[in-house]
Amino acid sequence: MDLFTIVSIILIIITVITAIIAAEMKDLLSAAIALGIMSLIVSILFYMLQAPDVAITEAAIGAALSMAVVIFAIRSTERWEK
Amino acid sequence: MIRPVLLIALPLFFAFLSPIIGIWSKKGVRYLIIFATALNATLAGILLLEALQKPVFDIIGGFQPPLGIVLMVGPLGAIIAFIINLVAFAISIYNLKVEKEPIVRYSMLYLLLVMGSTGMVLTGDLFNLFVFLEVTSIASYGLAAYNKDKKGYLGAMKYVIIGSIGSTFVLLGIALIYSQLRTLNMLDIAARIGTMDPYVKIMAFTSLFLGFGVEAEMFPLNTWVPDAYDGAPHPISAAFASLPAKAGVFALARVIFTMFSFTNFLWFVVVMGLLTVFFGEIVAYTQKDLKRMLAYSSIGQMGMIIMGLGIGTTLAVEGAFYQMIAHALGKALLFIAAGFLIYAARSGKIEDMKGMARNPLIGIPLLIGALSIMGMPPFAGFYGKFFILMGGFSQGYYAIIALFLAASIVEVAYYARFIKIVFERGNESKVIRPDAATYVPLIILAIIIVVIGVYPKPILTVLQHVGTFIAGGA
Amino acid sequence: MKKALAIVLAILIFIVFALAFVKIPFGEKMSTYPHYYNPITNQTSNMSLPQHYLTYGKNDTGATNMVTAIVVDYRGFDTLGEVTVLFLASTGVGSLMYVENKVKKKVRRSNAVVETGSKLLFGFIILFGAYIFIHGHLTPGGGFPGGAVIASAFLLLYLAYPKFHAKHEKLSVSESIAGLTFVIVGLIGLIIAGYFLYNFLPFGLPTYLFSAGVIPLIYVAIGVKVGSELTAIVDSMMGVRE
Amino acid sequence: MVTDWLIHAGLVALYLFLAMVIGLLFMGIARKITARIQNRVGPPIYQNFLDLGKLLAKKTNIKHNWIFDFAPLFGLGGVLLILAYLPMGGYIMLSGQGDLILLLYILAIPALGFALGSGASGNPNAGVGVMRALTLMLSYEMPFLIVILSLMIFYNTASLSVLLQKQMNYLWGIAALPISALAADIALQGMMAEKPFDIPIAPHEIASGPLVEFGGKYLGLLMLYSAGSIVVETSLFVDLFLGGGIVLNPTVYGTLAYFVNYLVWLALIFVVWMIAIFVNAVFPRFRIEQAFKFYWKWPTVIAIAGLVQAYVMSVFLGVVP
Repeated sequence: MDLFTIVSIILIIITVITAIIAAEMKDLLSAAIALGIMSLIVSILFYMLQAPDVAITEAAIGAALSMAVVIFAIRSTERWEK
Repeated sequence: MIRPVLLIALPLFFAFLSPIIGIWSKKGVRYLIIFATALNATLAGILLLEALQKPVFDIIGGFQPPLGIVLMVGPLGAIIAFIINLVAFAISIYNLKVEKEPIVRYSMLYLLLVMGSTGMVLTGDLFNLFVFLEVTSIASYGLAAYNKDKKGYLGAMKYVIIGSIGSTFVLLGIALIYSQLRTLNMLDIAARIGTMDPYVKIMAFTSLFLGFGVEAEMFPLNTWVPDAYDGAPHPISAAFASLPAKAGVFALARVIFTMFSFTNFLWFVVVMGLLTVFFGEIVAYTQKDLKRMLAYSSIGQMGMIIMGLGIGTTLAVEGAFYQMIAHALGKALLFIAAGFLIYAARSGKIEDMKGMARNPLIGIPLLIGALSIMGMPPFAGFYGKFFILMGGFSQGYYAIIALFLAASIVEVAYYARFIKIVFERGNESKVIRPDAATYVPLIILAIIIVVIGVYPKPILTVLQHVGTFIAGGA
Repeated sequence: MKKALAIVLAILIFIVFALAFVKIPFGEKMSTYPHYYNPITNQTSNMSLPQHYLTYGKNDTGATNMVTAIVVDYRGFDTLGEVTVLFLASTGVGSLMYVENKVKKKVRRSNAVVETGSKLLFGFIILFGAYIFIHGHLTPGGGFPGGAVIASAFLLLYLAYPKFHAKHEKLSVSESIAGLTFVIVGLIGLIIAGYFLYNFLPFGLPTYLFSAGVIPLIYVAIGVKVGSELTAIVDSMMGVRE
Repeated sequence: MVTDWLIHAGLVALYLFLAMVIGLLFMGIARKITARIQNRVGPPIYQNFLDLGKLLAKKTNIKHNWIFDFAPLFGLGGVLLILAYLPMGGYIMLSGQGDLILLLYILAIPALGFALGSGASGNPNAGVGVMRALTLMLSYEMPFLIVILSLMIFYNTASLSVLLQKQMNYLWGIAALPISALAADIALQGMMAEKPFDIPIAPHEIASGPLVEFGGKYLGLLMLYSAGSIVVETSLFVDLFLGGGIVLNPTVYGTLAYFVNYLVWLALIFVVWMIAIFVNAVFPRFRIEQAFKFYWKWPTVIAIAGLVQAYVMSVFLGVVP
């Protein structure tokens, strides 16, 4: 098993864990941040799979912009899920 | 010589232009939209005449088909595009009644809804179809919530959730097909569909079928329909029934006939259609709210179209297409009339609308539209149902025909009840005269319904090409 | 009960699709892909579609970045559609978040480090975004990521200055002009060569900035458009708070 | 060419006129018979013609609005359209593929016209009557539809003229599918709105219901309408189950066959009408919910039994007429 495979398996596991955190967290702000981390790691995965175009887009939109929009939305309602 | 791409490029041009014009004149944008849809309808009419000679292929970007994108317009696609644009023109006149701000954005969303639906019908590329599906559905989400009240948000939210699931399914289907065939052109796919792995083929078909079923209001995926129609502004309810729904069901037809020439899988389509008919008609019978009743009736009618496609004989598919045309015209008319009735009665309940349609300007078109939707002979709606039934009979689907007829009877019953109430004598003082923005589109649609009902020959001439369509042609 | 049912259903759907997706030839040699067929001339080619893109892509489009060649030139019409989708999203958000008279609420100033930092970074981020979309035909990236980067520069301003507001009219004018550019480039192609979105400018030398015909032009338009649309979305979302 | 058209048009006019006359005569006979059963003398048979003449000559002062004016014409037009599609003694004016299904559709038109007009008058009795009529329609259509379907399956056609042809050559529907014929006759009673299903009209409760506001010329038109309906409904049964009264093959015997067939058809519809009238004279009236429940229970079950019979005969036993 080479380094590439090990790193990608670790990244995939982190992706799954952050996704579960994002879904299960009662604190919406933390959930949004978990979502952002997930996007970031997915963009690294894209880069490793030789898709730099997609990686740049995913990083800019997934990790930065959509997280910001979600956080703005949370700010205008309530932080805790009921 | 009209290039089909103009039907997509010109609305886009006007849509991008409208924010700039909107800075000076908000009224100007509304008239611009009317002009754009009228221009589109004219172009679509000319395109129809061209497509009748031979199918029109419009290569985009100068790359031969499987490399680039190609628009593929046969006679059937052309007539559906024509009807979509014609109805869109009529509805754009009624749009003048919408007063709520931001009106410029509303107009843009509406124009792009028209553009997306037209594109779904014209395109000959599977991924391009998905792009136009996205354009159509995202425009619909924005318009469904445009009233910004509780009902609107609820409907739009349901639509967003179910619509996204549908889009995901379509994308999955496309991915499966591309993974096996390495192509996205529909005719290329059709030529090599036999080399696909059978399991992947069925999965791809099911995904695409379910995905487009959302727009086509097919049974398990249509829970958004009543809420979205109910919450949307009145012109948009009319547009929903006529534009995205028809485009979605045409995409279904493309999936079934052009790409997968399945013959042994069609019973599935028939059963789904029948379930849709039953669900729609029976629930519609119990509705007390006018727009919800029309929405459920729309589900029923879409089910009939899907059934016609599923029966799969020339006659039945001809009926399905006739029904698409008649339903687009009739339901748009009824929703516009419903908008007026709700405005006049200040209530959405049918029982509050006693005698509201007693003005002939509203009453006569309303009557024509309702009779056409019920499938009464001298009007357009009759031929569709009749051909579907005859097609089913010739295929030996007896039980299905019986259920279909029973559903039609239920339909006649609740429309008759509605007609009786709106023409009933009572609260004379509240009856008001519609203004031009309401009755002009009503009269346009009513005249078309009567003309193609009394003289169906032109439509039937176009529908002769159903044979080649079923065989996998354009 | 309901949750268990949902999980079972999700697993079922996952299995059904996974069974189909394992049949994707992942990582196989490209030469084993099926050959494409041209339905108009009725000919089967001697190579597969991805192979054609990689072999002839540079000659066909003049772009060195293959992804850009496919996105903007081979399937430019899809991109026009995707740009419209984004336009719709921003218009839809704008119409839903529209409020007649915005009430100004008192907001706390953010701290000095954020303010100075964002002032400093703003220009560089804009520059970087512009770089990404101008070089779209040469290096990875292009209009969409470039536009997103530009929007994130504005996002920084929103974070640093709670009172900051981009003018909606200006945003919509810039996105309109960018969109119109895209459509007009397409229509010019239709007039000159008879194909919508035809690459009518000379290709020039590969790897040079001014090459690949209309691709840089379109990508600049897309970049401006995406940047202003995403900024408009962020701005609309901020508007709710006040 | 032109003369052909003229002859055709003349024949159409003649048949429609005869149908109206027959309908009015039947109504007169029904009045007489009911009176006899109830031990009265009753009006003369030609009384209805006098009534009609009087009504049509009358001036009308009741003005409602355009819907009210339009509705009787709508109803009458619907009846004439159906008559044009129904073979009367083997002569069909209009015909085409699948007119059995077409008939199912256009049978609803007259009822709709009725609903429109009486709703427009604003009389509460009329409103009640119309709602009852629509509910009744919904109830009797169910068994009737299944009956038509059994016929279509058994004779393997959706065309009335082919159905008549096959009945003449093979066996009358009533002999081949007696169960379906029974269901059809029960449905027919509702379709004609005779007792026990005269709920929409119900003279004693709601003052003739939908008719209450009509007078003068309108009532005259409606009288013609009901005369036409009687011929439509009886003739429907005769065409579906009694071979349309065709005893002589027109291709062999020519004009004589048409004449004889017409007379036989007349006799048959008279018989069907008489059955309906006797049932009418004997039974009391149902309430609307009772009628609805009744129709969706008994005739539907009978009709489904007929459907099974037709299906078994044609598919499993291979009986092909």
